[in-house]
Amino acid sequence: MADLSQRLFGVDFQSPVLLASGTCGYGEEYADLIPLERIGGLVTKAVSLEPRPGNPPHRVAETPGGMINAIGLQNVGLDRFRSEKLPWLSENLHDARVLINVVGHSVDDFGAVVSGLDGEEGFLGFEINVSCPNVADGTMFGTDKRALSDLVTRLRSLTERPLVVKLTPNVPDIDAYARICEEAGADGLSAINTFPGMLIDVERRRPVLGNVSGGVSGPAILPMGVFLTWRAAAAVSIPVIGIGGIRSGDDALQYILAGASLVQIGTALFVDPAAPVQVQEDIEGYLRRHGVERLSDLVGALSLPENLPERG
Amino acid sequence: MADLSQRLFGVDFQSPVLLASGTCGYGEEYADLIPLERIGGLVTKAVSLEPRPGNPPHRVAETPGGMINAIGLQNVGLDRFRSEKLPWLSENLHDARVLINVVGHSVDDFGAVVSGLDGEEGFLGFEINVSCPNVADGTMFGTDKRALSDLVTRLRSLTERPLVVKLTPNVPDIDAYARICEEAGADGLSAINTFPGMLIDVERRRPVLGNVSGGVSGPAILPMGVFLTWRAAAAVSIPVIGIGGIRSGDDALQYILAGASLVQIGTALFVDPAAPVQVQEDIEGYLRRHGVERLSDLVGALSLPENLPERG
Amino acid sequence: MRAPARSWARVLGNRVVARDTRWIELECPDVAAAASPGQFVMMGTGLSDVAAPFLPRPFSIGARDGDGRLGFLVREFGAGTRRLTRVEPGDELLILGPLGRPFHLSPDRAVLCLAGGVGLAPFLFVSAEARHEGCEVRIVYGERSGDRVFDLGLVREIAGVDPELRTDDGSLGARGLVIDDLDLGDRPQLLACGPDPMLRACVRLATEHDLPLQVSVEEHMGCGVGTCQGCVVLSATGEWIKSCTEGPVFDATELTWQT
Amino acid sequence: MRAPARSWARVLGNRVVARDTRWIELECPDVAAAASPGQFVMMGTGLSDVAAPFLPRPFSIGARDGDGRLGFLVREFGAGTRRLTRVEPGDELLILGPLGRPFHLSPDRAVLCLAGGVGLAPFLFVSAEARHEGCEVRIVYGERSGDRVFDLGLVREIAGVDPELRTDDGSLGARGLVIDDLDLGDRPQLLACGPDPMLRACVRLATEHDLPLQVSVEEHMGCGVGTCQGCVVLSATGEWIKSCTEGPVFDATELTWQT
Ligand SMILES: Cc1cc2nc3c(=O)[nH]c(=O)nc-3n(C[C@H](O)[C@H](O)[C@H](O)COP(=O)(O)OP(=O)(O)OC[C@H]3O[C@@H](n4cnc5c(N)ncnc54)[C@H](O)[C@@H]3O)c2cc1C
Ligand SMILES: Cc1cc2nc3c(=O)[nH]c(=O)nc-3n(C[C@H](O)[C@H](O)[C@H](O)COP(=O)(O)OP(=O)(O)OC[C@H]3O[C@@H](n4cnc5c(N)ncnc54)[C@H](O)[C@@H]3O)c2cc1C
Ligand SMILES: Cc1cc2nc3c(=O)[nH]c(=O)nc-3n(C[C@H](O)[C@H](O)[C@H](O)COP(=O)(O)O)c2cc1C
Ligand SMILES: Cc1cc2nc3c(=O)[nH]c(=O)nc-3n(C[C@H](O)[C@H](O)[C@H](O)COP(=O)(O)O)c2cc1C
Ligand code: FES
Ligand code: FES
Repeated sequence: MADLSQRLFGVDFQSPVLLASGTCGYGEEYADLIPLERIGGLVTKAVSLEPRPGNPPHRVAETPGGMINAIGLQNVGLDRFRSEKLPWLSENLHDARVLINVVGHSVDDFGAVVSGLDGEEGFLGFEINVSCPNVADGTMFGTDKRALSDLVTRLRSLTERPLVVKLTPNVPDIDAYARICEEAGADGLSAINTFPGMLIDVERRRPVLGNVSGGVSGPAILPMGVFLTWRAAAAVSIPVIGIGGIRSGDDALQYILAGASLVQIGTALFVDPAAPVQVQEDIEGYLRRHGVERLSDLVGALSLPENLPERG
Repeated sequence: MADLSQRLFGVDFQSPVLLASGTCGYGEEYADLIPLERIGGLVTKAVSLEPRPGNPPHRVAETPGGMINAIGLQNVGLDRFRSEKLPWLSENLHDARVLINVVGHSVDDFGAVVSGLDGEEGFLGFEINVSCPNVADGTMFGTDKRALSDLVTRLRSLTERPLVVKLTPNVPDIDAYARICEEAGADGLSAINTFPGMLIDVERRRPVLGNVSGGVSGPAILPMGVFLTWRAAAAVSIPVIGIGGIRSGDDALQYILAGASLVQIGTALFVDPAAPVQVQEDIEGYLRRHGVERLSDLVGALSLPENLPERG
Repeated sequence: MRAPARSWARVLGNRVVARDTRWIELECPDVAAAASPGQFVMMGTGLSDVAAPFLPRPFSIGARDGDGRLGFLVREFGAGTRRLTRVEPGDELLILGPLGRPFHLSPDRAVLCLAGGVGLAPFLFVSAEARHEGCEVRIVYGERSGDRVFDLGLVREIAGVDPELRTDDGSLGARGLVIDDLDLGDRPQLLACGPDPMLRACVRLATEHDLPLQVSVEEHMGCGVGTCQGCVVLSATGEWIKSCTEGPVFDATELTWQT
Repeated sequence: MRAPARSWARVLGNRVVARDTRWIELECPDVAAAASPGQFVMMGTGLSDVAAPFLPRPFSIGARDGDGRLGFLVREFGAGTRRLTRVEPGDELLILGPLGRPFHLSPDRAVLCLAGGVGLAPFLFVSAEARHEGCEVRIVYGERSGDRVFDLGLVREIAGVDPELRTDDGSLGARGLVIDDLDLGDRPQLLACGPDPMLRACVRLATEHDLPLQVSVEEHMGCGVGTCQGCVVLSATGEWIKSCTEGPVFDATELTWQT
């Protein structure tokens, strides 16, 4: 059998396939449908310091080749996450790795969540979601280089656990953001989060989503995700987790060849909860067919044309 | 019959439906298949000062819900455009409006094309494509606020024809770019160009496109285009042309309700050259069904919820 | 309740039963065995292509039998249901279910089902099961116009009762709304499913007559199993709660009703 | 050449003629009337859904008759051709055509067609037309293995000749490549269509024997009509030229051949 495992952040991932934040709840909800202990792991729904009520409906809708969501980061908040959700993860997941997705409106918010969980059991590390607007100045940490650097530097000082920063796709220079995170001490990067989008109900002349705009995910964003993962991975030497539109082994392999060490599956779970296991099996079949011994040999193993022409 | 016409840039557009740059050549190629004189108009393939050879194949491929292209702005250059392509437009198009899409690697490049065509007949104005990297510093005019402002200011000094700037989608703050163009004297904006993307042939472990990466277009980007058009239109008082993934009257109406005065159809032409006329007829049907007298009454006529919750 | 299963279900039949409306039968033994009236499934076409429905769509279980068959009343609404109503016998659909909380019937009261449009679907199943257990069931069923009225022979066959029919334009059955001129003499327990304005009218009716009311609500869904938080409705205490796992059937008093 | 038309064409037939390969017949009178051998169509499913093929795909016209019927040899390759090979009689496909430059035959020389895989398609049409005009036509047809060989009875029926068969593994016909052991005694004009390495071998062969060679090339296409510049190949003078309008048939000397 081909070796799907990867050693990263000081531990082994038995498979490169993780479930993406916000699409697998806190694990428990999918426990009957997905053999969680057979996959690489999962990333929890975002956890914020205070509980968040979330946005009014509609919160999800289909878009061409994908979907749009504006959940509004509804979550139970740090305290209830720690007392009600983390114990299940701690008791039930041993072979699957858990990252906790963290959001906040300020560096202190983020810091409080990270510090508040750091001493607990049941998870490997943090995935920092920087797509949330900073209340102080309105921009997002993910699109403000200085704010991002300060945030990662601070969080680094608060935990020795793996710290993965999840990058926003709507910047022209993701490589610069990737380097900033690496320099500030991040252990890894996740690329990408959703694209801002909007759907309009033309009959009623109003936005479909209660929140007006939302984030686009699913197959529609696959080529953007592969590109941004390639750019980010080329810019840093820490591992990158590829995300966006994955629904098959080939899709996952595109990310891996582009430089991703792990991948996350989000929207595809809603369409078919069997997707993660299927993707794993497809990757294994590929390794066997191509005589590749270990998955790590494929990470970034893309051949580029010799004289790369100018872009545009 | 409902009134599809719009008065913009000092002239009448008989319909809001235009063909997008790069997807309709110089008009002539579609003359047998699309009744050009019945639609709003078209935007030519990009014209640069010198001829451009373009990228090696593959140059196009399908992506989930869309396509990716890396043509490399292959074009005949200013001189041959003026002598070989413009005359056809001038002789054959009277009711359809023509914008010339202009690219360059420097302000002088752009300026030379605009000045070189300004005195000619056969077109209404210019659409400035700022997604091309600036040779001097490598970034694109479309993602560098200072360079964009300088470019538009200079071009404004060179022509009195309508000057439309085509915005790049991969910035976090398209509203700021929109305002910069308006302040520098642009008469209108086009939103949006393609998203950077990449496809990998996993069997051969190499990029599908000869140019490695390319631009993603088609239905997959519709919700992003509607959102960015809405943001741009809200930021300025000059007209906005909505572009991205339009393949039906409802899609076009989403852009119009979001604030677009005109729309452009690109990728959908390849799937069905009957799309522009169909979209026009669908919009007309909508106006009739809803008792809307003129299309301009719908521009930006989106009702937003009263207390808009925070984003994220 | 049993855990939901994911399975490919073979289409056994698909017939037109009203304008834009089909009765679709699937072979889906796991779901059929586990389902209770009021539960739903997520129905989709899988990951192999991205045409709508890419995300699966929720549908109430309209009938099940002992042979592992399920019946659904599917009305064409947008692009997703357009494709679903075109399936043919032998095609396969990806089914996740049974999902959500079912109706809870008190054995000591008659059941009055108030159905608007395809809101009829869950009540076919409710009626079949409740009558089987000796409950008395009435269904009041409203549509905008007669051509949208679901084949009444089939309703009788599945539900075991003749619905009392209302149409907005009076083109078939009595003219009027589902809640008009209702006989509530036996103080029945009310179950309602249909468009929002109808549900609000039912809430007013139940309050006025002090009758227990359960409603089945419809909200856009992502996952159907409680992970995405996409399907929320406003609880009586002002929180957004998931209609896929805490609903789709709620006691009317559990929710906030905007008027 | 007549201007291309856009039309919805009804599927008349679809039968398996080799592993993963179908012979698909469409009713498409405009294209049938105007087509010449070597031309192609863009075949798609229209704008109503975004499943692959969303962009239309190019296919050589394999046959046409006087009743407005077209025949295509379609081999399953990726997601787009998977869907196209599944069409059923009565379905409709959106067709743009006829497109591109056809083969030009000199009346004074025999025609030798060199076909690799589905590269056979245009030669069925070439042969039918050329023989109709009294030309002598031979087809040498290669496949990787016997199970991929297209139904030879149908080839004979359409092309009017029996192809000389080669397979890489010798499982059917002679073992070897299309260009192996060719009888070039009558100094024929060569026409070639097939995978790139085969075309390059044909170019070497033609040069060696100083025979005229036309090739039909395959490149990814966007529009098929010359607007997108997606389908370029390298001309002999080092420029990227469009294979949809300047090709797909080129005189071998018009192109640069990387070796
Ligand atoms: C619990 C439940 C049970 C249902 N039972 C039935 C039934 O038995 N028979 C029946 O015909 N319909 C039923 N519906 C409604 C059905 O799910 C919608 O008609 C369908 O989702 C519309 O999909 P579409 O692609 O045709 O519409 P589109 O408008 O094209 O869909 C666009 C998006 O809106 C969502 N959407 C639109 N309308 C609804 C809606 N009413 N409910 C949920 N999501 C919606 C879709 O999921 C999709 O994301 C039920 C809905 C729910 C929530
Ligand atoms: C002029 C011409 C004539 C052709 N005639 C025939 C024929 O008669 N019979 C036949 O079976 N095939 C023919 N082909 C090839 C056929 O078009 C491809 O097999 C098909 O496009 C592959 O689509 P896919 O979605 O299955 O592949 P995928 O690999 O899934 O497609 C991905 C992308 O690659 C493109 N692509 C992949 N391979 C090719 C290719 N070889 N040519 C062009 N585009 C490609 C597709 O258009 C799409 O954009 C012809 C190609 C050309 C250019
Ligand atoms: C319903 C939904 C909720 C999400 N919530 C979060 C979240 O809480 N935190 C986060 O970092 N990303 C969130 N995401 C983004 C996903 O983790 C992922 O980055 C994105 O969906 C792209 O992957 P996909 O195309 O496989 O879905 C959410 C996505 C969806 C669809
Ligand atoms: C093949 C192709 C070539 C293009 N060339 C240009 C170009 O030369 N200049 C430009 O401004 N945009 C160009 N575009 C972008 C389109 O004009 C348009 O902005 C984009 O495709 C989104 O619209 P669509 O989804 O309707 O295709 C090109 C797009 C495609 C698909
Ligand atoms: S639909 Fe996902 S939580 Fe209810
Ligand atoms: S395919 Fe568009 S120019 Fe040839």
